[in-house]
Amino acid sequence: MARITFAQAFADAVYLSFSNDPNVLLIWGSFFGLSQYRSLSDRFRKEFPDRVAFTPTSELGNCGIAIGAAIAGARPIVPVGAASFIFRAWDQIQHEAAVARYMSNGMIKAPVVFHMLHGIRGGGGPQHSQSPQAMLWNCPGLELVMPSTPYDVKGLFRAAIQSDNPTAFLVHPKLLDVEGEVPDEDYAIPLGKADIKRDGKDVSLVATSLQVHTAMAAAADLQAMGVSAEVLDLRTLRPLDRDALAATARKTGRVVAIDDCPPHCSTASEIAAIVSEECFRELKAPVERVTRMDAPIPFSPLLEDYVSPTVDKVVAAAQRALAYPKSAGD
Amino acid sequence: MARITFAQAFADAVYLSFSNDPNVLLIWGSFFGLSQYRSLSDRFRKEFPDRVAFTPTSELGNCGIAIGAAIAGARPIVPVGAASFIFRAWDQIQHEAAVARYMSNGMIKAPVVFHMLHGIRGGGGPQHSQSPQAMLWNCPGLELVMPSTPYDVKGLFRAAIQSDNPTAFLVHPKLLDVEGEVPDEDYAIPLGKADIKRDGKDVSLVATSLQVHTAMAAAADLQAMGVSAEVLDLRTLRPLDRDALAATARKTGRVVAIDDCPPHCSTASEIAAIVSEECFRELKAPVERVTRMDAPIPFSPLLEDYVSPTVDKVVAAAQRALAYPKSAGD
Amino acid sequence: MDKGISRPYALEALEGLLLIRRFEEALFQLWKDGKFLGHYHLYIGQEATGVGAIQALKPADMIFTTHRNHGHLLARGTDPEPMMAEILGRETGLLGGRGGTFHLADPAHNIPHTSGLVGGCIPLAAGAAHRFKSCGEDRVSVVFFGDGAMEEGVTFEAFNIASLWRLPIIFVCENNDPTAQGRPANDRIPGAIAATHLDQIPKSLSMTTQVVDGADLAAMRAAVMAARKACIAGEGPVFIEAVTKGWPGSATQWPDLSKTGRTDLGMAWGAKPIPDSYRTWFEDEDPVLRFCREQVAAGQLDGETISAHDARITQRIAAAVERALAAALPSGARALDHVLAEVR
Amino acid sequence: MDKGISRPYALEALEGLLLIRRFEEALFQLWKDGKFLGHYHLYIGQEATGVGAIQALKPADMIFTTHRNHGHLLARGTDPEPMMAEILGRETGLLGGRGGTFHLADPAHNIPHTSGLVGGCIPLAAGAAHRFKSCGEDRVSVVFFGDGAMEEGVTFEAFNIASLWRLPIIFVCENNDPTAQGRPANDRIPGAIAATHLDQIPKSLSMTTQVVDGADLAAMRAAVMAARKACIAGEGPVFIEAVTKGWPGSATQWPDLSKTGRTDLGMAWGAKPIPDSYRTWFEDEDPVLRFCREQVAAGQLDGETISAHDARITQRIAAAVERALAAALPSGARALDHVLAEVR
Ligand SMILES: Cc1ncc(C[n+]2csc(CCOP(=O)(O)OP(=O)(O)O)c2C)c(N)n1
Ligand SMILES: Cc1ncc(C[n+]2csc(CCOP(=O)(O)OP(=O)(O)O)c2C)c(N)n1
Ligand SMILES: [Mg+2]
Ligand SMILES: [Mg+2]
Repeated sequence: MARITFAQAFADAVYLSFSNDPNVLLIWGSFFGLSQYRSLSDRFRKEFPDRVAFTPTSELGNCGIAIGAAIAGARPIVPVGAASFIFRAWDQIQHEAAVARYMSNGMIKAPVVFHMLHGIRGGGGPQHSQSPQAMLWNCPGLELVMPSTPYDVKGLFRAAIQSDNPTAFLVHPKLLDVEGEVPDEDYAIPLGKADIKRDGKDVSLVATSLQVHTAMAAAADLQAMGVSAEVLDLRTLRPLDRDALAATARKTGRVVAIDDCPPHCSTASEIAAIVSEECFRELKAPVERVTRMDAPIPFSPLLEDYVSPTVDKVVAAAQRALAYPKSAGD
Repeated sequence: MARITFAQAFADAVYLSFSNDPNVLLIWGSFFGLSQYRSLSDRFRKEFPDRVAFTPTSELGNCGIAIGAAIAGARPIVPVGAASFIFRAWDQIQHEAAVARYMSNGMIKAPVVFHMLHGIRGGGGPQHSQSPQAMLWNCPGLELVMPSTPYDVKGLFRAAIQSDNPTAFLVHPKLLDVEGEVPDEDYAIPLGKADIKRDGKDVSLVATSLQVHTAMAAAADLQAMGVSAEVLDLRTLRPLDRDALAATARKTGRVVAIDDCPPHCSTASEIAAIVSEECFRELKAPVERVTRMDAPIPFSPLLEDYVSPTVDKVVAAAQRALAYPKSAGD
Repeated sequence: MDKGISRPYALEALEGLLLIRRFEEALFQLWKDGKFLGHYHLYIGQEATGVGAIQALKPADMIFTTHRNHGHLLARGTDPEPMMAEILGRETGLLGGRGGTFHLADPAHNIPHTSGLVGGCIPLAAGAAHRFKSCGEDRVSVVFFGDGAMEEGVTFEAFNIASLWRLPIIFVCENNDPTAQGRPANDRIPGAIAATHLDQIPKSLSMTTQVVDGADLAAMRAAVMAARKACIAGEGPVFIEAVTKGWPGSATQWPDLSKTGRTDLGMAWGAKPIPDSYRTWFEDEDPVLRFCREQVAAGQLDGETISAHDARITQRIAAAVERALAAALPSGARALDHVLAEVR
Repeated sequence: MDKGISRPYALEALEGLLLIRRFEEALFQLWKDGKFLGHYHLYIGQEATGVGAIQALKPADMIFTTHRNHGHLLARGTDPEPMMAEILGRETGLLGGRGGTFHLADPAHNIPHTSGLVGGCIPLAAGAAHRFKSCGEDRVSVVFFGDGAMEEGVTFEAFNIASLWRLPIIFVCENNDPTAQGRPANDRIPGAIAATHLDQIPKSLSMTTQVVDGADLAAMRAAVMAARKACIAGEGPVFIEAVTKGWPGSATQWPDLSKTGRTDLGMAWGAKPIPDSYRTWFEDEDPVLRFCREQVAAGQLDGETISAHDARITQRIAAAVERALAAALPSGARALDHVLAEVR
């Protein structure tokens, strides 16, 4: 067990995957964006040169190559860089990777890990700040993993690379230097198991990826106001831990769903819909959604902040849920 | 006023748009798929040959060309054929068309109409049955229009082509031969005005496009069971008529949202989330979602039917909503 | 390059050609009879391309194809019955009825996945080649696609990567519309390509290319054999443009068999007169008649042998149709199988 | 093709070159001082391409550019102050702070929209050309993009359409990495292209092409002038590859001005000795020094004139920086403006 960064834990997981399985291939891109952690990938580049291929800037072709290699028996990883770029490869992911197993009646599989850096990153502007998780959750056949901690990224990546399904593995660049305790040994966290990152009883904050940290900060603020907030990290959206989601909603009766996707048809909308279905009677207030606003992401910081989910907005949403009157007359 | 098909009303609207505005251009594709209505487009092809350009099979380039022409002052229509093909052009629509106005601080505009044939069409299989409306609603900056009747398609197309925003104009191929009364003269239906297609008091069925007809058939079945169902056709998703949605939910207290997108982060999820927010107190049952199941669309008819939203599923959902016990003890 | 073809291979080729022709003719009839719905694409007129190319491959080689795939599977040895059943949406179909005509595939014969999107399989095939190369396996990947796929950016991207990485892949572009190049798109729907010769595009990416008469089975076979050798030798990808004249029944939208009718092979050896309508088709272009004519002329096969094969194959197809029609549709409840693999 | 350039044009060109160089140097300093965050791209080393090309255009022509856009706007006459303000995210920025360095645009000067995605503007520019052509206007569309954009399928698609439709568009590919072609991608990150010469690709699509020394301002100007003429005459698109040696400060990730330092123009006319480090850059490659050196050698401009211009421009940029820094950040509440136009 050592205290390491998210980036280091991620790199360790990729390295372990290369070491443990000769079928793992890397269709080169960028794991760590332009961050200081870029050099972490030198290790697997140097140790497994025959399994690392450098690609042109051609996202659709690169993802297609990975899917084809997977169909032929490999387990490729494609780090596409900013999640925005995945829109160039949308067709191959939706129409080939996600349907390959189904369409073949279970005869073939396409176990690619599509890794991308999603979300509002600070100055990314309208074209480098995309969060495609809502759109990807709307695509049957695709696993969707959104780790929030060093421990989780290692275990979830190990599960994703071993899974026989294509997986979108989304990392927020602001997570890369988050530190945490990570076991030295190999382990996998089963996909579809949510994690209570903080226990609470008054209100449930439900999130993934970076927004788990927004939720944790909001929970600390709420604590100072005498409110006990539970933070549920869903960790993976497909498969979804519906039981854990329903359990926290039942426990507190008040749910705030946080996401940095645009609001309509966001993951927060889906969480709201599921919670309302599962716990209609137990809910004491409508599910609050804290998402990116329905606007492109502007470059300038105050503008960016205004449209982003923030700690203050989560605190305010929790307060609204807590203040929701028991009956119309209250 | 004449009784004509949806396809004819659509063709009339396109023809009127060409006649009334010299800036209207057609970046050729297919309005009517392979249906018998293909020849309806001969009229504008022949009368406005200088404004009709035939494209290669290159969706990303074609949509980009249309967006660029729009930025330079045109009002192009791009019929991309099956909505599935739009995934090839995803990047240009999301990253260029939808953000152009915003990023320029309101100085430029990109008024393209992207027309596509969406949905489960009968034998379309995994790659020709896509319904991208949920993903498109998750894209800020894009209008989203989903007509259900001959009257609506004419008026909504006329509004879409005159709007200064980029618009996704989704038509279900099964609507093409639906008949209805359509005024001969020119008219526009403002975007963002829902339409009550059937008055009712016990339960609200909320839908767009072809699913409005599923809802109408379900309402007829429910009528026979003594249930009065209201059918709300949202007609456009962005802008959304939130008032009309809240009003029907308040009126009946029971809502079934119908969509042929996959379930997670679907338009039905968004409707459920909004209704729960707006009418938490007034809801007598959780919002029921009837969507395509979380699977690719299989080719064979019984398989296809199984995963599709159907009249029977809508009736069953309405019945569940109606049977929902008043309190936990009921 | 020896274009000759010995008797066993000629018989094998004949089998493939006739299987395809009779399969497609039967399929057209099923469609006319309303036995299945939706859009479909016949391989009539291109049989020699698929049969010749696939004869040059080894069983371990992997094949990817398009919406116009029937001929490739039959040439590879896939049983026509589950193919027909798949097109009819039956439980006994190759894919249990999930794919239909657009997506016929046969993993057991190394045809793992067929995309119905123009150009969709081209990067997939390059990916398979990448896998073979990185494992050091002596296998090639082959992808068949239409001239229309040259218009899609994904094709260009896959060409570029294949050439950069020197992948063992053979790109077979089946140009069934050879008059379309270099013409403004306005002359035709859908689209066109600005190259005056399709092979200029892969050439610009430093790829080895060859233009072959796609109706000449022996030439196709020889070209793919040579390409395969080059791939295995590590010389990188080869692009083959297989040019065929469009079959008169290739209507813009729906195939129309009524124009040329069920093929009477007797036209190949004078047992049946050639009609005036579509004379050039029957005399020069139809690749099945051409193969039979050449074999008879060379004295390697005779009309009797060919007719006997034809009768057997026609009978086999008829039986396949009958059994496929008799099979059940898959029941709805199976629809959720195989969306995701079980988590291990 | 006359490569000469008269004194008024030479002075105008000098203005553009120095504006760009001093702007980019100032910008680097701002970044070093932590005045703005994020990734950015300098145009140092490519100034002669942008200035020469844009000098050949008319005001009504439309320009599209990329992530490396600063030089194109300055060459077009955009005021440096709102450019700097935009990069600093200020309210007074060209786009009110919505775009930042990736997206600098200036609709008033017919640079309507800048994509930061590789190849993103190429079909947009073709679309504008299509609009001009269908209106019968005598305008051309010009799009600047990097050699990396040749790897994207969208570029190929736009080339094909532009060629098929004979659109009045000039594709200016700024190849600042001329050693990358024809090499396996494994030699470098990111990627590469399998063509041994970039212009093979547009050539394969029947496009007129020309390779120009991008550091030779007069050559660029002449090439674009000729291309513009061809476009207006309806001869269809022209592809120009402008080749420049990479500026030593073009690090893979972040520009590094410390290598070549603030440019001392005296090196162009011997007033300042050329240092040993990066000698070839200063002696042969730096397009600003080269232009000054050639003008002085030809006797058209002298060191004094150039220095006077430089002092004025340096001062202008300093003032722009100062005012941009003093401007306010746009307040959050403006963030929802202009998402959608009001419905009419
Ligand atoms: C991405 C995509 N765009 C459009 C289509 C519609 N489509 C189906 S077949 C076809 C023509 C293909 O022509 P070609 O590649 O020459 O094949 P052929 O049918 O001639 O064998 C088109 C455009 C599609 N299937 N996929
Ligand atoms: C679609 C897309 N993929 C990847 C990137 C990341 N990216 C930014 S600049 C760049 C390299 C571009 O090289 P080139 O076009 O030669 O331009 P240069 O920076 O050399 O001027 C890349 C890959 C991007 N912006 N867009
Ligand atoms: Mg073709
Ligand atoms: Mg470059």
